[in-house]
Amino acid sequence: MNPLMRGMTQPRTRRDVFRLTGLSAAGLALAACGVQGQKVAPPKADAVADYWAKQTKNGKVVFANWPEYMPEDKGPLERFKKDTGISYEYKEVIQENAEFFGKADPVLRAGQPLGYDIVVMTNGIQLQHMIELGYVVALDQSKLPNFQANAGQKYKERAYDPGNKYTIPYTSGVTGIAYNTEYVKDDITSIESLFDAKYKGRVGMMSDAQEIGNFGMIALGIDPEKSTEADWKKAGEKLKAQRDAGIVRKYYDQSYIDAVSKGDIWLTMAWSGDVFQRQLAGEPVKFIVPEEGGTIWTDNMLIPKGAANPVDALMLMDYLYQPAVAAELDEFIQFVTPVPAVQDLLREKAGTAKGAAKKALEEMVDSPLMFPTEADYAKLRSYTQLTTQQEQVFNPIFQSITQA
Amino acid sequence: MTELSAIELEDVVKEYHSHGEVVQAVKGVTLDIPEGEFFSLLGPSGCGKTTTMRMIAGFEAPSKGLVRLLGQDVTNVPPNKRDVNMVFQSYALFPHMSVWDNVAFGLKQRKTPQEEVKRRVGEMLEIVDLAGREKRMPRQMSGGQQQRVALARALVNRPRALLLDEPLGALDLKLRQAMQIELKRIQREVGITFVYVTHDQSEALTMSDRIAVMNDGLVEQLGGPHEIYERPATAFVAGFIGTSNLLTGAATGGELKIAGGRVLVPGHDGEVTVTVRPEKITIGTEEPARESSAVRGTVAEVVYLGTYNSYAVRLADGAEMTVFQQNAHDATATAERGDSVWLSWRAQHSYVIGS
Amino acid sequence: MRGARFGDRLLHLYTWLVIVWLSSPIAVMILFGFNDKRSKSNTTWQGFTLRWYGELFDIPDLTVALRNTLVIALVSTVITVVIGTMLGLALGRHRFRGKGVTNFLVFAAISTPELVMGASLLSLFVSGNVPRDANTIIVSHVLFSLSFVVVTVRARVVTLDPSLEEAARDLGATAWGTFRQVTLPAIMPGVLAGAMLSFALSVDDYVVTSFVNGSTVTFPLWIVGAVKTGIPAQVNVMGTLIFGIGVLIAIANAVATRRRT
Amino acid sequence: MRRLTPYLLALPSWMWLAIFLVVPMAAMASVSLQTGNAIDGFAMTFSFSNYADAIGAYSPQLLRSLLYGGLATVAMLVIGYPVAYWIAFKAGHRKSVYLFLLLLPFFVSFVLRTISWNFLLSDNGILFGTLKDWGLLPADFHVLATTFAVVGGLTYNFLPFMILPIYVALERVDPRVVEAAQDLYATRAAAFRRVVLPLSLPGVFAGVLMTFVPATADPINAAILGGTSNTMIGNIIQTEYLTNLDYPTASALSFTLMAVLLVGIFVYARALGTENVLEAAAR
Repeated sequence: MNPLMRGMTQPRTRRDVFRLTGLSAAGLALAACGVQGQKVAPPKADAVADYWAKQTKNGKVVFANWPEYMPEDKGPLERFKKDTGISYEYKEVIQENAEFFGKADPVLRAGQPLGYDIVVMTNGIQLQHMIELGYVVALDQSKLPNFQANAGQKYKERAYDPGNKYTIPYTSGVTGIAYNTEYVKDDITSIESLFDAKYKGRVGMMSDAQEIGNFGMIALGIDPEKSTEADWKKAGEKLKAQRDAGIVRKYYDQSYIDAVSKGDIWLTMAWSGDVFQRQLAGEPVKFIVPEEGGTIWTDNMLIPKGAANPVDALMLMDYLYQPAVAAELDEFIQFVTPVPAVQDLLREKAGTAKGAAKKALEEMVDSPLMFPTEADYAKLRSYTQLTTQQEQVFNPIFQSITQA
Repeated sequence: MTELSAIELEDVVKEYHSHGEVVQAVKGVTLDIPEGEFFSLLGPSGCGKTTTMRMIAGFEAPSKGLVRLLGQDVTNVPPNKRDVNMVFQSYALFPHMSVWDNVAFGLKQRKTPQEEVKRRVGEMLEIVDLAGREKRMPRQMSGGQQQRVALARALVNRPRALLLDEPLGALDLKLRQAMQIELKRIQREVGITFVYVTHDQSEALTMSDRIAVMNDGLVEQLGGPHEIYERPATAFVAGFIGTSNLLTGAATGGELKIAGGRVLVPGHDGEVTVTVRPEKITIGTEEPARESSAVRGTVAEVVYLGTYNSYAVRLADGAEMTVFQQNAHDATATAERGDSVWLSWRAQHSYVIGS
Repeated sequence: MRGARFGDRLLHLYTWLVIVWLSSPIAVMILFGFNDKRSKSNTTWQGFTLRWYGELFDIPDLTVALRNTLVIALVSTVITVVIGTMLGLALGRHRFRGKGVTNFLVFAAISTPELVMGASLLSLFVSGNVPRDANTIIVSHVLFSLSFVVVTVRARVVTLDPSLEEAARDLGATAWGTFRQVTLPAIMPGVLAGAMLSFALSVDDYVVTSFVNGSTVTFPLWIVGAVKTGIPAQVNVMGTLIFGIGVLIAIANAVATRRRT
Repeated sequence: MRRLTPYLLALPSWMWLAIFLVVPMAAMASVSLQTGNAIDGFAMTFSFSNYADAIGAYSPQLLRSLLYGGLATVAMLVIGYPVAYWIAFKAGHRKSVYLFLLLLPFFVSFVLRTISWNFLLSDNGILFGTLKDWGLLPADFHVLATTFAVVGGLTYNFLPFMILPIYVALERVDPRVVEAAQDLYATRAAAFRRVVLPLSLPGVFAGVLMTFVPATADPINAAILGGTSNTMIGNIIQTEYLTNLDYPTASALSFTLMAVLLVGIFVYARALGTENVLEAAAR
C-alpha cells in the first residue's frame, strides 16, 4: 500500500492532520516511486501470440481521438456496430500529443489502464516514448486483413514502426510550405523562400523541434532520417541566422494557418490538411511541397497497455481500412488517407453528385494535398528517429531558437 | 446687530431627484448666526437639520438660495475652501492614521510650518485631555476618546465656525453630560461659532444661545432656550420641547370651557390652542380660587421620579394631563391612583400658541 | 462641485470603455456565430445565417462538454466559497497556531504554475488510485480557486467591527444565526467577488483540467482540440448564449434593484 | 469551543491544501533534485545543480517573465483602479451589475477570446486593415507577435483580478471619512491621495498578488500573442515537462519561479511598509 492511501485509510487524530511535515514525508515517498524508468525490450513474437490468445471479443470498444476526426453522425462507427455487433464509446479527448502523453504517462507507468482501447497519436517523440516504455500493445498482424489488402505501401513501411508492430495509420498529412497568394505573387517552389530576406518578418516557422529541425536540414540538403549530430548543429545555425535576420515573425503551433490565411504572415511551414480546408473555404492560400523535399507525418491508431477490449479494438482498426469506410472518413477529415482506393471511390461519388457537393468532391479528388502524386511522395521525408540520449541533444539545439 | 454674521442662509432649498420625483429635504430656510454664538438645529430625524448643516459645510449644494460665511457668498465654494470644520456623527476619524496625524491633517493640508503644527496639535491634545496618546490608532480608543479626537481635529484649525453633527449621540449618559459641559467650556474658551445639530431637546436647551427648531424641512421657531420652552410658536414645538399639556377650544370673554373645568386666557376670544407645562400645575383635593385655571380629573397613574412625582390625570372627556409635583417636603404623594383631584394653575401660565 | 460632477461622468464613461474593451472579442465571437460559413474554418465573413442556432445541439460531444463545464463550475464554486469563506474568517478574525503556514500555503496555491499543479495532481491521483473524472476536476478547481476566495473574504473580514457580532449575540441570536444574519451580510461583497472569480476561473481553465479530466471533456478542452481542424460555429453560438444569459441576469438584477428602491 | 473555532473553520481548507497542494509539492521538490531521463528512469541524487543549470540556461526567460508580469501589473493597476473607484463610490445600487459585466467575458472560454483577439488585431484585419487602407498606419505596422501584444494580453486576461479586490477594499471606505478630509481643507486630489488611496492599499496588495503572480507564470499569452523573442518561463516549463519529459528541470524551474515571486512579493510588501509579509500576502 502506498503511504498516501495508508494515510487516508487509517484513523488519525487531529494533531496528525496539522502535521503538514508528516504529509510532506509521505509526498517524498510518493515521489521516490513516482518516476521510475521502465524501458522495455520489444516483446518476443510468441509473447505477442500468447497475449492475443488470451483475449476475447467483449462486444464493446472505447475509442479516444482528436476532435473533428470523425463525421458528426459517427457513420463509420455506426456501421461497424451494425456489422459486428460491437458497441462503441467515442471520446474526443486528445488535444495535443505532448499533453496527452504528459497525462497518460503517470497512469500507464503506474500500471493502470488508461480507459481507452484505441488511441490516436502522431508519429514523433511522444509516440516513440509510448512504444519504448512498453505502453503499447503489439498488434496481431493476422487480424488485420483489410489493412494488409488496402493500405498503401508507404503506410506499411514506416520508419518509426517497422512492420506495423504497434500501430497502423489513421490519417496522414504532409509538412510543406503554404503561402498567401494575395501577398506572394511569385510561385514558391523552393524551401529557400523561407530564408529569403525579401519576406522579412513575414515568414512563419513551426515551434516543434522535429518539424523545424527537419526543414533546417532539408534546406541544407540533408535527409533528416539519416542525419547526425553535426547536421543538427548546422541546421540550427541556419535557423538561428534566419531568426537573427528578423525573417521569422513567430514560431507557430497550429495557429499558423489563421495567420497565413489572414495575411499576418505571407509564407510558412504548413500541414497539408489545414491548407486544403482553407482553400475549400475560398481563402487565398496555396500549399506546395518544396522541390528540396517536405516531411510526411501520420496520426496512428494504437492499443494502449491495459486496454480492456483489445480484440474489439483491433477489429475496429482494421474495419476502418475498408475502402468505403476510409472514403467516408477522408471526405470529412480531408487529410491524406492511407487507403489509395479512396481516390477512385470519391471520383465515382463526384460523378453522381450534384452542385456544390460535386464541386467539393472534384476538388478533393484532384488535390495533391489529399492525394499526393508519386512525385510528391518522392520528395517526402520522415521524421528523424532519435534515441533518448540523442533527443537530449537534438531538442535543445532547436528549442534554443524557437524559445529564445 | 452690530456684530458680523458668521453664517447666513438665505431662503435655502435642497431638492433631491429620485426616480423622477422631486423630494424637498429643506424647503426654504433663512438663518443668521452671529459670531461666537452657540447655535443649535433641533428637530426629529428627517427634518432637514443635517442637510442644512451639510450645505453650510459645503458637502451639498443648495438647489436654491445663498449661503454666506462672514458676509461672503460661498454657495458654490467646495468644502475644502470653506473656513468651517465639522465634527461628524460617527467621528469619521481616518482609520489608517494615528491620533496625532488625524489632528494634524488640516494644518498640514494648509501647509502650516512644521513647528507650528507641532505646537498647535500638542496644545489641542492638552485641551481635549489626550496628551500622551498621540500614537494611538482610532480603533484602539474608546468612544469618548474618539469623540475628543474628532473635536481636536476640527478645532485645531481655528475655524470661523465649528459644525457638530450629533457629536454626543454615541456616548453613554454620564459621559454625554460631562461632554456637554466640556463643549460649552471649550466654546467659551476658543470663542468661535458652534452650530450644533441634535434631536435631543435637553442637550439643545442646556448648551445653546439660540435654537432653531426644524420640522419637515422648515424652521418652526427660532429663539433662545427660554423663549422656545416657555413660548412655543407652534403645537409641534410645544410637543417636541419638553412635556406639554395642549388644550384646544373656543374661548369667550377670556375663558375657555373644557370638560370638568375652565382655562383662563385673558384677552383671547375664539378658537385657541393653549399649552401648559406640567410643572406649573398644582394638584389638590380642594376646589381652587376663581382667579386660577382649574379642572377636575381622576388620577390614572403616579410615577415617583426622585426629585418630583409625575401624575397622569384623566379628565371627564377622557383626555389626560401630565402634572409634575416637586418633592419639596416629604416623599409621600399628594394623591393616589383613582383619587379625584383638582388641577389648577395661574392665568399667566396658560400660553396661547401663536400669540 | 460642478467640476466634481464632470469628473464622475468622465469616470462613468471610462468604466464603460473598459467594459467594452473587455467584451470586444466577444463581439467578434457573437458576429461569427451568424456566419454562413461553408468550410470548417470560421474566419471570413460569408453571409448571415441563423443555421447554427438551429443546429446548436447537433454536436453531442460539444453539448456534453458545455454541460460538464457548467456543472463543474457551479459545484466547485459552491465548495470553494464555503470552505474559502471559512478560512477567510479564521484568518481575518482569529489568532491560532499555524496561521503563518496557512498564509504561506494560500500564497503557494496562487503562485504554483498551472501546469505544475495539474501534473502533480495527476501524479497524486494516480498514486492514490483515484479514477480521474468530473470529481477530480472539481477537486482541482477548488484548489486553484480557493486562495482567491480566501484573499477577498479575508480582506473584508479584517475591517469588520466585532461589536456587530457581539450585538447580535446579545440580542439572543445563536452563533449560526449571528453568522447568517450579521457576519455573512457584512462580508457579502467579498464573498460574492470571490464566488465570481472562482466561477470564472473554473469555466476558463484549460491547463489543470487537461491533466485531471480522465475521459471527461469540458468546453475549453473540446475547443482547444477542435482548433486543429477548425472550430464549428456552434461554439460561437454557445459562447454567445452564455454571454447573453449573463447579460440578461445583469439586466434583471438592475431592474430588480431599481424596483426595490 | 471558542478556542476551537478557528481550527474548525480552517480545517476543510487545510485538508484540501495539505492533500492536494503540499503532498504534490513535496513530491515535486523531490523530483527537482533527481537526475535521469524519462526512459531510463530518475533517481534521487540530491542534485542541487539542477537549479543552477536551469537558472543558468533560462535566466533571460525568467527575467523577461518578471518584466512582462510587472509591466502588465502596473498597466492593470492604472487601468483598473479608476474603474474600481467609480464602481465603489458612484455606481450606487448597480455596483454588482457593473462587476458582473466586467467579469462576463471571462465566462466565455479563453480560447474563444484569444481567437477573437487574433482576428481583431490581425495585421490586415478589420481594425488595422481598415486604418491601413485609409493610410493612417504604415503597411508593415503590426501588434501581434510583439512584446506589446504579450503584455497587453496579460493585462487583458488578468484585469478583473485586479479590479475586484480593489473594489472590495474601496467599497468599505466610509464616504464620511473622505468628506472629513475635504472639510479639513484637502482638495479632492489630496483627499484621494491622503485618505482613499491608503485605505485601499490592502485591496491593491491583494490585486497585485492575484495578478502579478499568475501573469508572470502564464505561458498562454506569450504562446498565442508573442513573436520570436517573447518566450516566458511558463513556456519553458511546459516544454521541459511535456515535450522533453525533463521532470527535474521543469520542477526546479517551477520552484525557482515560485521562490522569485515570493521574494518579489516580500520586497513589495516591505515597500508598502507592511510589517508581517505573510499576513499582508493573505490580506
